[in-house]
Amino acid sequence: MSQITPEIIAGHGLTTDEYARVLEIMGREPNLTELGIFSVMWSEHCSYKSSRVHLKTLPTSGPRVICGPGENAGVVDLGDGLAAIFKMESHNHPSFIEPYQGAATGVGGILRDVFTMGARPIAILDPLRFGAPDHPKTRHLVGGVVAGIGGYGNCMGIPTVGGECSFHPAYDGNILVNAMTVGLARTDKIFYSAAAGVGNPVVYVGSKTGRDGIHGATMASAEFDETSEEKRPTVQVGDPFTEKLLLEACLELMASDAIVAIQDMGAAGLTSSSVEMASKGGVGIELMLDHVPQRETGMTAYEMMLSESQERMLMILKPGREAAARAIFEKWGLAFAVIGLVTDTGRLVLHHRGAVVADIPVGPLTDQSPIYHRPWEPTPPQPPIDPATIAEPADLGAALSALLGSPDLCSKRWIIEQYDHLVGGDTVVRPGGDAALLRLPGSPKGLAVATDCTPRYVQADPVAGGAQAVAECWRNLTAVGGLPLAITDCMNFGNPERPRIMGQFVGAIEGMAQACRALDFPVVSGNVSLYNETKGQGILPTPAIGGIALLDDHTRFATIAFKAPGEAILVVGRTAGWLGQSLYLRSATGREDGAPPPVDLAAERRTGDFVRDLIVRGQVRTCHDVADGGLLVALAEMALAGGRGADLTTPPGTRHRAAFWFGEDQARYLVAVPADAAGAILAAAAAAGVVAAALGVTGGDALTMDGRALADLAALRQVHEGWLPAYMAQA
Amino acid sequence: MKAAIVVFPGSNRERDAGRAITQASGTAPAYLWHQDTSLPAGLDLIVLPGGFSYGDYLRCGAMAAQSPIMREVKAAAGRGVAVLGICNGFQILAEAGLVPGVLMRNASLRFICRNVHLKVVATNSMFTAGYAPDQVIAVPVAHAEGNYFADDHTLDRLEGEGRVAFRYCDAAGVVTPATSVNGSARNIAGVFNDRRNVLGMMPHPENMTEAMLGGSDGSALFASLAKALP
Amino acid sequence: MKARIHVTLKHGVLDPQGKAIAGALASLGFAGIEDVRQGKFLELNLAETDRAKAEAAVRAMCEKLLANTVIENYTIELG
Amino acid sequence: MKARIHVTLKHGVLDPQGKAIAGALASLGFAGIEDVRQGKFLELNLAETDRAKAEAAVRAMCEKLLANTVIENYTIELG
Ligand SMILES: Nc1ncnc2c1ncn2[C@@H]1O[C@H](COP(=O)(O)OP(=O)(O)O)[C@@H](O)[C@H]1O
Ligand SMILES: [Mg+2]
Repeated sequence: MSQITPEIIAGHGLTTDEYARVLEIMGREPNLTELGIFSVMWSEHCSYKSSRVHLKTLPTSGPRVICGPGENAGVVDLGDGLAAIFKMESHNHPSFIEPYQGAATGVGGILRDVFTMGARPIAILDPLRFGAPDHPKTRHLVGGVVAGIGGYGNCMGIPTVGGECSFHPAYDGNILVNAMTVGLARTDKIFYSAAAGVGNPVVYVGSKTGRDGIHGATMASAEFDETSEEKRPTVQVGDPFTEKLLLEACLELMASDAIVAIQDMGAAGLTSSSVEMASKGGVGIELMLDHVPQRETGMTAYEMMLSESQERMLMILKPGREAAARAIFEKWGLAFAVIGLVTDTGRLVLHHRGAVVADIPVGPLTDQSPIYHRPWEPTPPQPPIDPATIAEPADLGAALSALLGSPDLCSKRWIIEQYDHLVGGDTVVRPGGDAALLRLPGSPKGLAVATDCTPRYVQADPVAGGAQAVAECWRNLTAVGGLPLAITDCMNFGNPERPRIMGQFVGAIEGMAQACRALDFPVVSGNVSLYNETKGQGILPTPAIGGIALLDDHTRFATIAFKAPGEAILVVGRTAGWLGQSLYLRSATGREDGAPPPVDLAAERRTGDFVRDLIVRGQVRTCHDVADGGLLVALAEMALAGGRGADLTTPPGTRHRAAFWFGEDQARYLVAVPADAAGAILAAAAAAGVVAAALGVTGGDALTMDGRALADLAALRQVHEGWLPAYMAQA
Repeated sequence: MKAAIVVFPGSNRERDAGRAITQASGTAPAYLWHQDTSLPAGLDLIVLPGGFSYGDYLRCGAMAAQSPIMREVKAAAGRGVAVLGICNGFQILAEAGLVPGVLMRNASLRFICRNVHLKVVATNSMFTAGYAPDQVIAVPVAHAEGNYFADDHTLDRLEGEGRVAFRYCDAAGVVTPATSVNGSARNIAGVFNDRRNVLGMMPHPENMTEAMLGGSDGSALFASLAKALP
Repeated sequence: MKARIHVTLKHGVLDPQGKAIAGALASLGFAGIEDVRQGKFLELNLAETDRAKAEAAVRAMCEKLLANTVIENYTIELG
Repeated sequence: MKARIHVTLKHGVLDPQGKAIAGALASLGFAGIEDVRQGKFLELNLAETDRAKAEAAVRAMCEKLLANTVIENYTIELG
C-alpha cells in the first residue's frame, strides 16, 4: 500500500503534474518526509514559481551593487569600506491570524536575513495596509500589529524609523504587514550562504526546535478561506530576547574567520536553509536529526524539517573551529550543535533514529522546481478625469481639513511613538517626514531610508503605478538630500492564477523596471507575497518599495518643517492639476476612478537632481515631496511640523483651484528658502529646465490663501493628530 | 573619570551611554559582563544601560538584578561609587533594592518613544549639579514600563529628603498629572538613593547630547559627573 | 461574584518567558527545574449574582479580550 | 513534582493593567465589573520528589526572583 495518497499530495499543495515530477526526480515514491521537503521547496513562497520569469526582468546591477537578489539580502557599497545590507519581507497571512505574533515574527525574520550576512541592523521600516476602519476586525489588527512590531524591534534595540499605514476595504480579509531591515557591514566582512568544503561541519545555533508553524510556508502560499482561522496552532511565537542574543553571538563569531557559510532558518526552516546552502554550493549535506536541539519530545523527521521555530541559524564552519564557536554561543546562552557535514554527493541525506529518512538529489530539487508562465491580461486603461467635471468645493479649508483628518493622511504619531526610533543614537531625522536619516557611526556620511507605494494607482494602471511607487520612494529619499542607491521590494498581490491579477503583477514589474532604469535605482532584494485574496476578493496590487540613499555629509539635509517666518515657499516641478485617483476626488465625491497621474521619469530625475543639489549645497534646509493629497496637504504638513503657518497665492490663470491645490501630479517638491534666495533658485531652475514657481510666504499661525483665512493651525493639528488615537481608543 | 558600563543579555543602549560618557569625559568607558564577579579597580562611575535585559520577561530588571555582577555593584554603591541606571538600568536598580519603588506598566499600556520635558528638582548631586534648580530640559523616553510606584510613605520620604531628581512636566515646567507621560506617581522620572550616589531615571539623557540629534539637554548630566569625578 | 481566570499558553507553543525564567533560576543555583511555563491570572469582581449568567459573561470576556485564543487556553472558576 | 505559583499584587498597589482591562471590558459592553486585578501564574516542573524540600525550594525561588515582595504576594501549591 502506498503511503502517499492523492489526498496527502493535495494536502501538501502539490499539483498532479508537480507530483509526477517528484516521482521522476526521485525515481521512486517519496516518503512523507521527502514529500514534505518537496512541498515546501516548491511552494510559491520558496520557489517563486509564478513570479520568477517576471522578476528576472528587473534591473539588478549597478556600480554600487555588491550583491543583488538571490542571497538573504541585497548588498550595496557605501564607500569607505562600508556596505548597506537590506531587504523587505511580508508576514501578511500570519499577522491576520494572530496580529501580535505574526507581525513580531515578521520583524524577527527580516532581521535575521540581514544579520546572517554580517550586518548589524540599524533600521526597521514597516509598510502596513489595513482594511476599512469600520470593518469589525481592523482596530484589533492595527493594535496587535503595531504592538508586535514594536515588541520585537524595541527589544532588539534597533530603531524603527519609517513605514506606511493606510486603509482600504480591499484589505479587509488580507492585511499587509511588510517589514524592511537595513544593516551595516564592512565590505570585507560579508557572509554568504553557499556551502563548501567536503567534510566541514554543519552547525545549528539559536533556539531549540519545536512543532511551531509546521506548514507555515505552504500556508503563506494558499488562498484564505473561512476555515483558515481554525489553522491556529501553526502560529509561531517570537522570542526577541533570544534573537538579540543570536545577533550578538553571530556578530561576535563573524569577527573571526570561522564561518564558511551561514543561512537563517526562515520559512520552511531546516529544509530551506540546508537545501539552499547545498544548492548554492553545488554540494551535498548530510544531517543527523537526532542532534538537532529539540524543545519537544518525540519529534519526527518530518516535523523537524518543516518546523518554523524562530530565532535559529544554520552555519558551515571551517574544520576545527567548533569549540571556539560553541564557546561564543554558550556564553550567550544559546543552543549550539553540530548536526551534520558537507558531502560531495550532491544529495540531502537525513538520518534519524538509526535510519536514512530522506535522500533527495539537491540539484533537481531546486533547478527543476516548477516555473509557471501564467496567463495574464492587461488592466484596461481608465479615462483621465477632466477637472472641469468636478465641482469646486465651497470651502477649500474644509476640504483640506477633511483630508488631513482622514485615515490615510492623518498623523501616524500613535504608531511611530510605539516604536523606539532613537536607540543607537544615530537618528538624525526622525520618522514623520519624507525619509528618516541615520548617520553612519564613525563617518561623516548618512543613510536615508523610506518605503512607498500607492496601491490605488497600481490598481488603475499597473505599469504607471509600478513606476510611481519606485519614483515616489526615490523622491522621498531625495527630499531629505539623499542620493538614492537601490531598492528592495515586497510584491503583494492576489491570486496569480487569475489572469487579471497576474496582469497586475506583470504590469507593476514592467513599470518598476522602467523607473529603476531611468533613475539608476536597481533592485537588490525583494519578496513576493501572492494569494492575498479571500473569497475571491483580492487586495489592491501593492508593490511596496523600500529604498536607501546616501548623504556624503549627514549635516547637509532637509526636513519638512517650516523653520522661520518670512521664507519664500517654492514648488519645484510642474502642476497640471491631476485629479484621477486622487485622495481629494475620493474625499470630495466618493469616487475612486480615473487614470492615475502620469509618471514622467525624465522630469522626475531632472527635478529631483536639481532639488538634491540645492540641499547638498546647503541652500535648502526645508523640503517636502508632494504626494497623496497634493500641494495643500503637503504645505499643511510642513506648517504643522514647523509650528508656523503660511500665506499662499493661487497662481493667476489657475482654472480649477481644487485641482491645482489637491491634484496629485508627480515629480514635485515644496521648498522654503530665505526670501532673498528665492530669485536665484527660480533662475537656476529655469536654467536647468526645471519648472518652479513661488507659492507664498511662511509665517503666522494659520494658513491663508489669496488674502483669505483658510485654516487655523491649531484646528488643523487637532484633526490631523486626532483621528488615529481616537479611533484606537474605541473598544 | 573612570567609568564602566554593565552589559546584560538584552542591553541595547550601552553604546549610546558609552558615547555620551566619552564625549563628556574624553575617556571611553569599560564594558563589563553581567557574569563578572569583580569590578576593575578604581572605578568612579558604573552605568546600568537601557535595553531589555532578559527580554523584560517576568518583571523588567528582575533577572538582571540577580546577576553576579550586581553583588559587586551593590558593594561599590555602598562604598560611595557613583551608579547611574537609565531606563532598564533604573528598573534593575529598583529590583536590586538600590533605589526605592518599582516601575510598572505605563498607564497607557503602550510603549512610548518621544521627547518629554523634565524639571530638574534636585541639583545637589554629582549627576545634576550642572543644571540650574528647576531647569526644564527636553530628553526622550523610550519604555513600556516606566510608571513609577511607591507607597505614599516612601514618596513622602523621598520628597522630604530631596531625593526626587527629575519630574515629568510640560514645556513651561508645570507639573500636572497630565504631564506624567507614563502615569508615574507624583510625576517622578528619577530618584536618588539615600546617599545620593545612585540615580535611577527612566528618560534617556544619553540620546540628547548633540544638537544634531535634536538637542543637547542631556549633556549636562554627563558633564556634571565628569566634573565631580575628575 | 468573584471570577478567577487562568490564561495559559497552549501545549507546544513556545513560552519565551518561561524559558528565560528557567534559565535564570538555574543560574541562581536552583537545580532540577525541568520546565517553567508562565501564564496570567485574573481576578474579577462582578456585580452579577446569578452563577450561570456570570459564567457566560466571563466566558465571553475571555473569548473577546482576556485570552488570545489563537495561542492560549483559559479556565474559569466562580465563587 | 509540579508547583503552581500565583503571584498577585498586594492590596493598595496600583495595577495599570487591571485598570485598563476593566475599562476595555466596560467599553466592550460588559456591565457590572467592579474590579479587575491581573497577576501571574507560573507552573514549574521540578525533579525534586520530596514535598517539604520542594516547598522550601519554591519558596526560596519566589523570594529571590519570582515575586517582588515589595509589591507582590505569592502562594504555592504542590502536586
Ligand atoms: N507604520 C509606520 N511605521 C513607522 N512610520 C510610519 C508608519 N506609517 C507612516 N509612518 C511615517 O509617517 C510619515 C508619513 O508617512 P507617509 O504619509 O506614508 O509619507 P510619504 O507620503 O512621504 O511617503 C513618514 O515619515 C513615515 O515613515
Ligand atoms: Mg513624502
